[in-house]
Amino acid sequence: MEMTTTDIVIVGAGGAGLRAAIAIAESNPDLKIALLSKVYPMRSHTVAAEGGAAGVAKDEDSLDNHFNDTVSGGDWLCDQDAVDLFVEQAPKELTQMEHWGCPWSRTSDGKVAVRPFGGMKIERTWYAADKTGFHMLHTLFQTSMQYPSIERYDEYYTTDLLMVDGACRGVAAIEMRTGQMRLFRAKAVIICTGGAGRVFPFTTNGAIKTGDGMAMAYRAGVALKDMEFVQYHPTGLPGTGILITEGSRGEGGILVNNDGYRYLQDYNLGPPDPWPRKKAMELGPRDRLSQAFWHEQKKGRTISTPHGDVVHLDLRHLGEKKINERLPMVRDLAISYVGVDPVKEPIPVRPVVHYTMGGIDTDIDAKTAVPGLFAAGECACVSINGANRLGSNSLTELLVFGSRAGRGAAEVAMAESTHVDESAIEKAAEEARAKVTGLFQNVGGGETISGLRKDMNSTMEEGAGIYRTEESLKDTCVTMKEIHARFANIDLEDKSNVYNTDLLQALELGAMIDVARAMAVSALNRQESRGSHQRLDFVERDDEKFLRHSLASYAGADDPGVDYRDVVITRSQPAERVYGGDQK
Amino acid sequence: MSLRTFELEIMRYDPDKDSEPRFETFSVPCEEDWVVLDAVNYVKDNLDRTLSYRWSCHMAVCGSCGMMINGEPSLSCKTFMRHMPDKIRIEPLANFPIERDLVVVMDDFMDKLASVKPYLVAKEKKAVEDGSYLQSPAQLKKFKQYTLCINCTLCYSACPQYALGEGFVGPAALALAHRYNLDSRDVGRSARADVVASNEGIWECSFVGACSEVCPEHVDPAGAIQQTKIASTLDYFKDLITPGRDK
Amino acid sequence: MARSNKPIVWSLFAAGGTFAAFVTPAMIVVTGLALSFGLLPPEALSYERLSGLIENPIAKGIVFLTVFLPAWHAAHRLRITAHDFGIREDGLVMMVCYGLASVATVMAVYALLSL
Amino acid sequence: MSRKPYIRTLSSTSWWLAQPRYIRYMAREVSCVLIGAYTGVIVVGLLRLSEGANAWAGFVAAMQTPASVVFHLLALAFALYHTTTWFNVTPKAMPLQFGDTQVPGSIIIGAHYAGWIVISAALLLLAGV
Ligand SMILES: Cc1cc2nc3c(=O)[nH]c(=O)nc-3n(C[C@H](O)[C@H](O)[C@H](O)COP(=O)(O)OP(=O)(O)OC[C@H]3O[C@@H](n4cnc5c(N)ncnc54)[C@H](O)[C@@H]3O)c2cc1C
Ligand code: SF4
Ligand code: F3S
Ligand code: FES
Repeated sequence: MEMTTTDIVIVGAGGAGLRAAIAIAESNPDLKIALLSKVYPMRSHTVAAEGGAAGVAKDEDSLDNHFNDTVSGGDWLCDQDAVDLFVEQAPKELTQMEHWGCPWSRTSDGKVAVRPFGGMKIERTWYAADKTGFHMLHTLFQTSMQYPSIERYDEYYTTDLLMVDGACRGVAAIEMRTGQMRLFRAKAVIICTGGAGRVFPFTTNGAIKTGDGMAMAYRAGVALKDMEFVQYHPTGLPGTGILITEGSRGEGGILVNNDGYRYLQDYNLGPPDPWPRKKAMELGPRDRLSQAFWHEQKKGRTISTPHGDVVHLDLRHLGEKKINERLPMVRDLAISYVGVDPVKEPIPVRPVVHYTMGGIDTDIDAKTAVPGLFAAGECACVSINGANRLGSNSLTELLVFGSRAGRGAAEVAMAESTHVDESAIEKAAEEARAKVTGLFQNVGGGETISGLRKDMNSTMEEGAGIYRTEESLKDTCVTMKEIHARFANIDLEDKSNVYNTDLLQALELGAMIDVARAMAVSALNRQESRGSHQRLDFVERDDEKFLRHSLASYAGADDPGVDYRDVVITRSQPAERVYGGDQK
Repeated sequence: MSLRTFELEIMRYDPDKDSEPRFETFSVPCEEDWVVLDAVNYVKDNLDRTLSYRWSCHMAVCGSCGMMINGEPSLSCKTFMRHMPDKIRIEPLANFPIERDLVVVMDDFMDKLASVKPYLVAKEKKAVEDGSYLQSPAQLKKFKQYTLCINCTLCYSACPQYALGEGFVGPAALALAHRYNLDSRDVGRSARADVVASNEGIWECSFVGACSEVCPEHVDPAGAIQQTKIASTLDYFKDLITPGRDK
Repeated sequence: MARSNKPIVWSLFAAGGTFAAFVTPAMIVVTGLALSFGLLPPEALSYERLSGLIENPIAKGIVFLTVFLPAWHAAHRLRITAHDFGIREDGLVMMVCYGLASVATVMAVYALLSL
Repeated sequence: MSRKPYIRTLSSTSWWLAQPRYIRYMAREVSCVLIGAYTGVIVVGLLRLSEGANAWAGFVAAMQTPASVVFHLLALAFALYHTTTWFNVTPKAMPLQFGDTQVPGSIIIGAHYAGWIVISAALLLLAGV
C-alpha cells in the first residue's frame, strides 16, 4: 500500500482540524502536516453553524460569569479545570480569528459586536450575521492556505487508526477518487471528525456527521465519554431539520403554542416579561426548551403538521429591517424550505437532534489515553459541555482545543526522533484493508445500507430520544445489537473503485452503529436525569451516584462496558439550575 | 401527503465501463416540499445504490451539491421539485471533467482559489493581546457581499470564458481576491495582483455576467471582477507615472 | 504570472463604451437618419454650417473624441468577439482590430487638421 | 480500473447558441461591429468635409440612400442595445456606498438614463431637430 510519511496527521478539516493545523504550522514550520478530510474543507459541517461563538467581550462581563453559565448550563457535569481554561482562552482565540480576517459583525464604533444566547447571563456571543460557522470555517480554510507545511488530502476517507506498540502512529485512508487505500505514517494523530447527529433521523447535522472518528478511536481502545448526552435543539424546521438559530431568540424571538401562549413560563422559565431577558424564557438552555416542547406535545398544545407537531417561533415584532440585518439567513431558509416569511408569519419549529456532548475521552490538553493520539472539536469530549452544551460554546471550543491539540501534537512530534518502521505500519493496516475487502466480497447477505440506516435511526429516536426509560433503552440496546450483527450481511451494489459512495456509506453506517450503541448503553446505565439526559423513571439528578462521567469501552459485538470517572470540581459546587424569575 | 411522480434523467458515467457518459431515467415519487437533492437521494437509497454525487448540508451552505438541472447550474438542495416540470435532466456541473456520474474533478478550482492568496495580509502583525482591529459597519459592508461565496463552483459552470479560455482564474476566486482587497484591515492587493491582474486573471473575463446570474448566494462575482478591472487599471497607470510607488 | 498590460486598451474600451452609450444613438439619428426622415431641414447639415462649427478648436476636440473613443471601444470588443466566435489567432486579430482603430484615428486627425 | 475523467468539450464557434443568456451576450458584443462601422462612416464624412463643399454634398446624398438608411437603423438598434446593457451593469462595476448604506442600483442606473436623455436632447437640439 502506498505510504506517506509525515509528522502529524490530522483527520478532519472542519473548524477544529484547520485550527489545529494552523497551530502546528505556526509553532514549528518544519513539521509536516497531512490534513485528511472526507470532504473538501469548506464542506465540513462547521459551515452550517449560524448563531455565534462565545467569549467574554464586554467590560461588565467576566470570565467567572462565562464559567458559571457554562458549568450550570452543563448541569455540573463539566470538568471545571477545563472550563476555566476554556473561558480564559476564548476571547484570545476569537480575537485571533479577527486578525485572520473573520468578518465579525460590528458595533457602530468599530468594535466586534456580541449578542445574547441561551443560558448566558450577559451577551458574549461573537457573530458574523447568522453565518458565523460559515465565516469561521472559510476564514480558517483560507488562512491555512498560506502555510506550505500543511499538505491537504481532500476527499480521503479515513477508515482506521494505525496502532504500533500501543501508540497511534498513523491512519489508513481511502483516496476516494481512486478507491486505493493509502497509509499515513506519523508521530502523532489528531482526530477532528465532528459529531454524530446522523445516528438520529431528524437532525440539523449534515450527511457527513456520522461519528467516524469517534468510532475509530473507540475501536482503537479509547473510551467514549458521556455519550448519553445528546442535545436537541428546540428550533428546527419540520421536515428537513434545518436549524433556525438560537440567535433568533437572542434577538427577541418568542416561542408560542397553538393558543399563541408563551408556554415556557409553565416550565420554570418565566415570567415572560420583561422581554428579552437573559437566561429566562426563550433564552433558557436548550435542554429545558426541548423538554418543554415534549410536555406541551403531551398536553396536546402543539400544532400538528404533515411533518410532525410544531410550535411557533415568532419574529414578526422584530421588524423587517432588523430581521434582514441580523438574521438574513433565517429569513431565507424559512421562505425557501417551509414557505414562511418570518417578517409576516411565525416560523413552525420543533426540537431536533443537534449536538453530541459526549465523544472521545480527552484530557484538558486534548490528549487521549493512547500515546500519540489527540482529539478536538465535536468528536472529542474534554468535558466543557457536561450534560448540556450552551449554544455558541462549541465554535469557541473548536478553536481553543483545536489549537491546543495542535500544539500538543507538535510537541510529541518534536520529541519523537524517528518514525516507526514501515513494516509495522503495514502490519497495523492489515485489518483495515481486510475490512474493506470484506465489504466488497460480501454477497447474498440481503441487508441494504439504507434499510439498516433507517432501522438504526428509528430505534434511536424511539428509545433514546428526549425522554428515556429503562424499558425503552433496554429495547434500544437489544435492537442495536441486532443491527450491529445484521451489518455483517450488507451487500455492496457498487463494486467499482472510483468515488464509490456505496462503500463509504457502508463504512459510515458501521461507525454510526458503534457510536449509537455507546449512546444507548451509557444512557441505560445512567439512572438519573441530568441536562439533556432525561429519564422518566429517574426524574431527579443524583449527584451521589452520577456526578461522574461515563466511559464506554468498545467490546465488539457485545455491548460496551461502562465505567465512571469523577467530575473535576474546583470552585462551583453542584446546585440547582435556576432559570427565569428565580435567578439571582 | 400528496406525491407527484417525476422522471429523473440522470447522466451516468462509470470510468470502469463507459467510454462516454450516458443517461439513465428513474421514476421518483416526490413529496410536495422536496428539493431535487431529495429526489436524487431517493434514487440512491431505493433504485440504484451505485449512483455517485456529493452533498452534505442540505441547507445551501456547504456548496457541495451543485448539478446541472435542466441545463442550469443549480444547488440541488435549493431547487424545489414544486417548481420543476415532470421531466428533469440532471447532469454533472458543466466545464469540469467528470470523475464519475455527478461527481466532477475539482482540482483546477481548488488550485485557482489558492492562487489568489485569499487571506488577510495585515500591515503589521498585531498580537492577540492588543485586541481586535477596529472596523466600522460601513467598512465591513464594503466587502461583506464578497465573503458570502460557498465555493459551489456554479459560476465556473456558467462561465463560457472559463470553458473556452486557457487558465482563466475564474469568477469565485477573483471575487474572493476582491473581498480581501476591499477589507480595511488588508494591504495585500499588490501581492495578489500578480495573479489577479494577469491575462489569466480579470482580463480573461469578458463580462458575460452568467456567473452572477447563477450564483445562489448573490455574491456577484461579475461585479467584483469589473471593479477589480477598474482598480487594476488605475494601479497600472499610477505605476507608469510613478514607477517607484510604494506598493 | 505576469501582470497584463491590457489596462491600456481596456481603459480606452471602457471610456469608449461609456461615451458610445451616451452619445452614439443620438449621433446616428442626427447624421444618418434625420435627413431621410425629414426631421432636419437640409441646411442643418450644410457645408457652410458644419465647416463653420468645426473651426472652433473645442468642437474639433469633441469631434475627435466621437471618433477616437468609439473606434477603440469597438476595436477592443471586436478582438474579444473574434475569440468568442472561435478565432484563436489573437495576434493577428489584435493587429487588424487595433490597426483599423489606428487608421480611423489618424484619418480623423488628418481631416480635422485640414479643416 | 482506476480514474479516467471524462472531459466534455464545447464548440469554440457555436457554444453561444446553447443558452439564451449567451445569445444576449453575443448580441451585446456584436454591437461593436455596428458601432465601429458607424464610426468609420463619420471618419469618411470628416474626410469629405475636409475636401470641400462638393465632396460633402455627395456624402450627404449618399447618406440618404435606402442602403444607408437600413444600415443606420440597424446601427441605431445595436447602439441602443449597447446603451442599455452598458447602463444596466454600472452599479455592478461602480457601486456606490454612503456610510453603511448602499445606493440602490436602480438609482445609479436611473441617473445614467437621465444623463443620457439630457445629452441626446442637447445633441438633437444642436443639430436643429
Ligand atoms: C446547524 C448547526 C448550527 C450550529 N450552530 C452553532 C453555533 O451557532 N454556535 C456554536 O458554538 N456551535 C454551533 N453548532 C455546533 C458546531 O458547529 C459544531 O459542533 C462544530 O462545527 C463541529 O466542528 P468540528 O471541527 O468538530 O467538525 P466538522 O466541522 O463537522 O468537521 C469534521 C471534519 O472531519 C472530516 N471527517 C469526518 N469523518 C472523516 C473520515 N472518516 N475521514 C476523513 N475525514 C473525516 C470531515 O470531512 C470534516 O472535515 C452548530 C451545529 C449545527 C449542526
Ligand atoms: S461566487 Fe457564487 S456561484 Fe460562484 S462559487 Fe461562490 S457562491 Fe458559488
Ligand atoms: S460569466 Fe465569466 S466572463 Fe466574466 S462576468 Fe462572469 S466571469
Ligand atoms: S448540500 Fe450543502 S449546498 Fe447543497
